[in-house]
Amino acid sequence: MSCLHTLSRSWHESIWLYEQLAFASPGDAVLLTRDAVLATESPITLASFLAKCEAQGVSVYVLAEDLKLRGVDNKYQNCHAVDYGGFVDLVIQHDKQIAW
Amino acid sequence: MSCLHTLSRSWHESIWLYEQLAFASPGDAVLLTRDAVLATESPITLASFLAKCEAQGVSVYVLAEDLKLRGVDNKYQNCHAVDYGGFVDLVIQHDKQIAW
Amino acid sequence: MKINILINGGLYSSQSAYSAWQFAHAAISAGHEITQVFFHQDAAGHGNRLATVMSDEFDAVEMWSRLSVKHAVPLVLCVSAAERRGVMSQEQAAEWGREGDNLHSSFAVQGLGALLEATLAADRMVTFA
Amino acid sequence: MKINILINGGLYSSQSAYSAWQFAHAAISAGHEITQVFFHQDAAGHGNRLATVMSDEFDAVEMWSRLSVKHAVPLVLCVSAAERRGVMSQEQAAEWGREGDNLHSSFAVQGLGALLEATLAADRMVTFA
Amino acid sequence: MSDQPLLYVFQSAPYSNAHGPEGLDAVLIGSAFEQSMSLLFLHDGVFQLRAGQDISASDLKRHSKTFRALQDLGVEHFYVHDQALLARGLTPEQLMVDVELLDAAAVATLLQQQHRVMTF
Amino acid sequence: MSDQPLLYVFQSAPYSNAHGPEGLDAVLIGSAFEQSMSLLFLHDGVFQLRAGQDISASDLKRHSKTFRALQDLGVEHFYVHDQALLARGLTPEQLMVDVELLDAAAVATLLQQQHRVMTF
Repeated sequence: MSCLHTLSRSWHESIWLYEQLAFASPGDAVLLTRDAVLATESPITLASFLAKCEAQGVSVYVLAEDLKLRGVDNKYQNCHAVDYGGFVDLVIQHDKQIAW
Repeated sequence: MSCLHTLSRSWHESIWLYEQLAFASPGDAVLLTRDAVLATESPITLASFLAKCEAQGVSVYVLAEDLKLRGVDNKYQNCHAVDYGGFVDLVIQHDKQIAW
Repeated sequence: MKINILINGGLYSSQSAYSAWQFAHAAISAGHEITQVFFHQDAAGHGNRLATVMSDEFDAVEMWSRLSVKHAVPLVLCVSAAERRGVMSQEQAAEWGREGDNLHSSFAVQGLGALLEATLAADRMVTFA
Repeated sequence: MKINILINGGLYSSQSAYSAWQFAHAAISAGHEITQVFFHQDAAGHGNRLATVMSDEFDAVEMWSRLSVKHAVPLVLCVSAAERRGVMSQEQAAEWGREGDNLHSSFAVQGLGALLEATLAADRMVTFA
Repeated sequence: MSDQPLLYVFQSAPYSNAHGPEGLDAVLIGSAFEQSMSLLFLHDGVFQLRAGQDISASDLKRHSKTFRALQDLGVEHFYVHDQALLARGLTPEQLMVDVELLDAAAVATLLQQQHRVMTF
Repeated sequence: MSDQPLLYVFQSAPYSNAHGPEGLDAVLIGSAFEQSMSLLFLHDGVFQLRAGQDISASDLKRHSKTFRALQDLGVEHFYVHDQALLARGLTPEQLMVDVELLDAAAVATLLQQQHRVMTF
């Protein structure tokens, strides 16, 4: 029963995004959308989160349209940009989605 | 030109409330309202913030009605509870208010 | 003192207007004058006379209206914020070719200039974000 | 696959419904079926036919309506969320004794049970909070 | 219909917004369907269950007390993230219902077991 | 009328909410009054000024580009909190207007000098 976790809050403002990973299981995926994409501009903010995700077997994606809209450069190779078609695929590939 | 800073976000969720004190000047006041009052239940969360406020000459208040509504006990003696009449007085006593 | 109030939080989904309403009562009790309450952003929804809550819930639209009538407090919706969110007088609806209208009679619709005028004329401004 | 969508974010003030709208188009393009779009909480404002934006802005109400008509996607407002925020059909307004109505004809008004039924019947549910 | 367990997650505090009462609306409707339903409280959502909420002096009617009635309506579990409670200086005795404390790993397992998860 | 300086503070990022465009509405109206006006960008508000925002592929029209026009409309200063920029991995060169960087103490002083401060 794998799960797609969509995050939409800003990592720069919300303390609890970092806690959220503890609620994910191996095989789950995380998709960054809206303000959650802003953090990919900083080479530091997401580094430890992404390393932990990799160690836990959780893949991380970022919505390309939301990056483009905000003019943000994604500096992380292990945070894969997907378009809305990719978002749809992620929804299909996992049994359920949770919008945090 | 003293200033009343009203805070309404939760200290448990918003990283930047702690930064906000750096924008206050001696003689300013801080009023905790809405979700910002929740932190007064924890004897730890606000301790260093309140100590720094005292050192900087910034007084801190909490809106009693918002405590009561949420069933929250204010555990800090140096965080003074005021009712809406006290809120009005704080607005009058300072040249301007900023709603963060 | 003369105080003007700015509210940004939405109808039903935010506590901000409820806090503002309590603040306004306390200020009036203390002998101050509320020269204007301006509803910007999501708060513009407060001028919608169709808004209907259960009888034991806080009826924000009605309670603001009573405060306004009793204490002669002008209630002003930001015109663009209101139109974007579908709160319109008969005149506005006619102008935009929309069918129907829903503006509560206790509320006026004005531009943001009205907020700035009130702000510059008052002794204090209080924002409920 | 059959997908139902839940939206919570408000008209104009949140990106959530815009994201949902883009998602719905992408899902339909990929051959999936959107069995229902449910507008809960502040999202209920999307059924307000009086909402009016500048001609170069995204007209959310109109764009949802077009999606619904073109692809036979049912758009459902939560009845309590809509009434609290002043979005009402003629029948609802009459029932509550309110003057006027503003429900867009592309939207239906139903209880939260309709959301649950759609959720249990679909293969996937996607929430835009 | 096979059992499709539903989980309702409350993650924000009461009063400042309407996630609490409108989430409760959804839970109440859920009780009419024959699915197993559980509630999970994370982050500031634990304050939804804080005992002693006093609306008597206010003009608000909010639904927090409804939580106590939910056990009769088929809600099987009230789960609370233990760290969320601890970080906020709260103990289970200060909550208005009996809850089951879960650590983060148990929350992760719980999420895996659900058919659908609705967040408020 | 004596000069009553006004400060408009942008503290949240663009697109997710309407604080940006509706704050800009307020700034534009302010230019009709003869007060000195300045803008201050704190926290995620610095992203309002990020160059390269590309709405071409979207159906959105948002007002970020309006910031560039404001200097002609009597907005005297674009202040940016230096730490906010740094913490987000941004440099002043990545912003669409020339800005004045302020440290926290300078922000505190700036706030003191204002007649009114509007936050968005």
